[in-house]
Amino acid sequence: MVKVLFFAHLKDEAGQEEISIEGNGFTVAQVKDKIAADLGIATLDSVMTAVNEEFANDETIVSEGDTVAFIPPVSGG
Amino acid sequence: MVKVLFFAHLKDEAGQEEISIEGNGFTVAQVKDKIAADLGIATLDSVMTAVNEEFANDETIVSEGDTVAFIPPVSGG
Amino acid sequence: MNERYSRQTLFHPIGDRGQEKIRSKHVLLIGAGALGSANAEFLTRAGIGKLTVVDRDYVEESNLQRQQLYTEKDVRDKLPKAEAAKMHCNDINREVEIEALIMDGTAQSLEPLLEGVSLIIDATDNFETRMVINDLSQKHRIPWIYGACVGSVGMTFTIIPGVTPCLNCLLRSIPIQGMTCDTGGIISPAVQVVVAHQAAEALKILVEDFDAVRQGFTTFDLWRNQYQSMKVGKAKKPDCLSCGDAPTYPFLTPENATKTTVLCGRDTVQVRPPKPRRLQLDKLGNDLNGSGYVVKSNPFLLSVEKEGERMVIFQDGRALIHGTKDMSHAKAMYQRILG
Amino acid sequence: MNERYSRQTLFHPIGDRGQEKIRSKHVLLIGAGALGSANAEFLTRAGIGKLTVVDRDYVEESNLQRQQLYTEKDVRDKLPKAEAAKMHCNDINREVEIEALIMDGTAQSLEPLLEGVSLIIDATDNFETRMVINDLSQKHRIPWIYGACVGSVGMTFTIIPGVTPCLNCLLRSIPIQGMTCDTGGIISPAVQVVVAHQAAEALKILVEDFDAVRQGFTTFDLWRNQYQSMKVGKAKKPDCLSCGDAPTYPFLTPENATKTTVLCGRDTVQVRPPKPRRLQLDKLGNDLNGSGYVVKSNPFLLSVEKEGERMVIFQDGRALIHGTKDMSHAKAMYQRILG
Repeated sequence: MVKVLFFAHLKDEAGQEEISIEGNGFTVAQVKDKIAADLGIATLDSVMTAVNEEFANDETIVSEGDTVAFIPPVSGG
Repeated sequence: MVKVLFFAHLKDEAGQEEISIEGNGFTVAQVKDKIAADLGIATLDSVMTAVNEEFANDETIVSEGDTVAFIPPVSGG
Repeated sequence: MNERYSRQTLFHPIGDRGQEKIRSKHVLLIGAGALGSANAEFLTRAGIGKLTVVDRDYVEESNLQRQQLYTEKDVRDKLPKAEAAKMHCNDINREVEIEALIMDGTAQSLEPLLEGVSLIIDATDNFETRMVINDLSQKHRIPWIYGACVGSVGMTFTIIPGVTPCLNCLLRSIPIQGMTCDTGGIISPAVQVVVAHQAAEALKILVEDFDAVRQGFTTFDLWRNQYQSMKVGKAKKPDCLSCGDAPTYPFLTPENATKTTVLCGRDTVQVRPPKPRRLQLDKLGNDLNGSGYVVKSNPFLLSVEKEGERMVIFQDGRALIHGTKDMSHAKAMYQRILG
Repeated sequence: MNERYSRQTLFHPIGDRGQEKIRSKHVLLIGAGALGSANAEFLTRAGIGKLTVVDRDYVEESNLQRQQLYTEKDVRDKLPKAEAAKMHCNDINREVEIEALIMDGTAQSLEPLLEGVSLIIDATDNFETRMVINDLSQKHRIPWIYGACVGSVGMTFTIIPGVTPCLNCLLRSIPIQGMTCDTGGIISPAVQVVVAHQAAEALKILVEDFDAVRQGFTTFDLWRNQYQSMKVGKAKKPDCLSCGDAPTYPFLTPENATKTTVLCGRDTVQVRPPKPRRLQLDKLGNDLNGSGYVVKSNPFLLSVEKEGERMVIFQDGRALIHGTKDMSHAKAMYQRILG
């Protein structure tokens, strides 16, 4: 089981703050594709990803027990 | 093992942000006494305590694997 | 809705309906120091209908480092903070009705102000007044938002009567001898984080989005880079005298208030806590010494002096403030040092 | 040290020595909008030696809801934000030297300002300028503090050249089509939390307490009650073109900047991004429609209109701003909508 957390407006798009997905040994890119398909979220392309509260990129491998957080960057000021 | 976190000026008094203590089945009051004695911290009397990020009081039982945080309340404004 | 609030109504949880609600509400803000001035500015900019600001103090030079709104001119004019806040807020938003009350906030002085108030925001500097606010909140079923800061540390908690635990459930007794801004100092960013949390909670309550209200008790330390949001769901006590099954609102009774008396012919005010305290005079003396006070002590009392003001503090918490007959000023000095 | 800073020097990590350091430093603040005005007020109150504020915009009514310092009078006077900020900061602290520069912050306009600057604070509203700041920071070895907010969301990160990863390591490309304050709205508490984090980091850097500098990339959402501090220790890329082993500072070259051209005789400015984008016009149209714009579209372009200003946006990111010849105003409008 991998825990996935949705930050900011992604929480609304996902309809929930966190979900669990089965499996192990995915890349972050694969997790993004799976979630975009399952939950109908349009854009996880330019979203930042943390795995276990550490900055990750699309090639980072996600293992059993990890927590993946998706954080959309903002530009206002 | 119980993890103990020190917030704010308690971190300086303890000389570190977190320590581990051995044991199981303590009350929070006993943890406070042990730490005050071991680290020479004067006042844990009026400090707030969280066990696993949930508000606790002196009678709360602390078990193996728990995280205890001591948070000194402040009054300024 | 006008252009002024366009970026706030664009935020979906507020929208035009939320903005109308904000416009129709009355907030009571207790304190116009660091937390108070920033909360007043926020509420004014956000378009609150009416804001009542209560403060007993006037603007001093040492306030300018962290207290928004105030200027060097306010210091020169020795303006009362509540009035100075009102004046500056008027320049920012004429649509907001601001009532400035220059007085000490006690159970007796605050209770008559609650008619029509939707929310109380805590911007005080001591736990005694907070416990009064807590009891008034429960008695009159008005939400309040606790906020406090010292050094680089701050904390905040939103109390909704009938839903969340109250401050008396969490603290049970007024903590003895915490750090205050006069002993530990304060940096402005710590103020701002507390205010921001209070402001966000205020918006949620004003637009009646109660599901969004923060459940936890939030604490942070900006210098030590710490943050925790502590769940409090199980902390509500059925036997709590403030919010439990048989409330007595103990902090509304005069016996539980700090007393001040002018000592005849001596230009001195005596300040007496409701119950005898057991101060650690040596620790307090050290703290105050490090804070620029001239400290003299013997085993029974501390004599501390700074900028021409002298206070003698006894171990049981009683104090004599020399060189003044102003009870409210004396109490402010006392609570600034002893929390 | 004078009484003004007494509560700040009482805070031990600052003290009198830290206050002297703050007094001797020069900060460059890029932007005087929501993040900028609050940062300017903070630095002025804290007693910075010199503050340079760069902004291309003037004060409008819709700013008052969240932009500190500014008043209704500034809106009536249509004051440039940098000047208005300077004027109000002067009333707060005459000891601080404030330089107001009314101009568009680009690689070419900002680089000459860096002499003697200890710290750059980001208060811009778009990633293009942030990437310019990021390259300037690396080239001239000056720390900078990223901050951004939209809706109830904010984020901040402190970049120390030679120590932390840079923004280019973390984002690699400028994110396409994020939410902006003009499409998602903004509440003032989100601004305040970002500013407070920037302010605390600024104090650490100014007093040279580098051990205390926050290591993580901090994100929060005040309405959804979320908070995360993400570690970035392993994110530094040796081949990063901004901070790696062979830096080229790509965002300092004119080819990587957004271009503006006045179209002769048409009272129109063309804005062109450095590289063609692939905008999702339908999504953008929906966002802008929800934000009070009148939107017309066909598969190739969007035409959006609000308050007498009309912009035509093509799918490759090119836009025509009608009714103006002011290139800096046109670019500001473009970046406010497209981030």
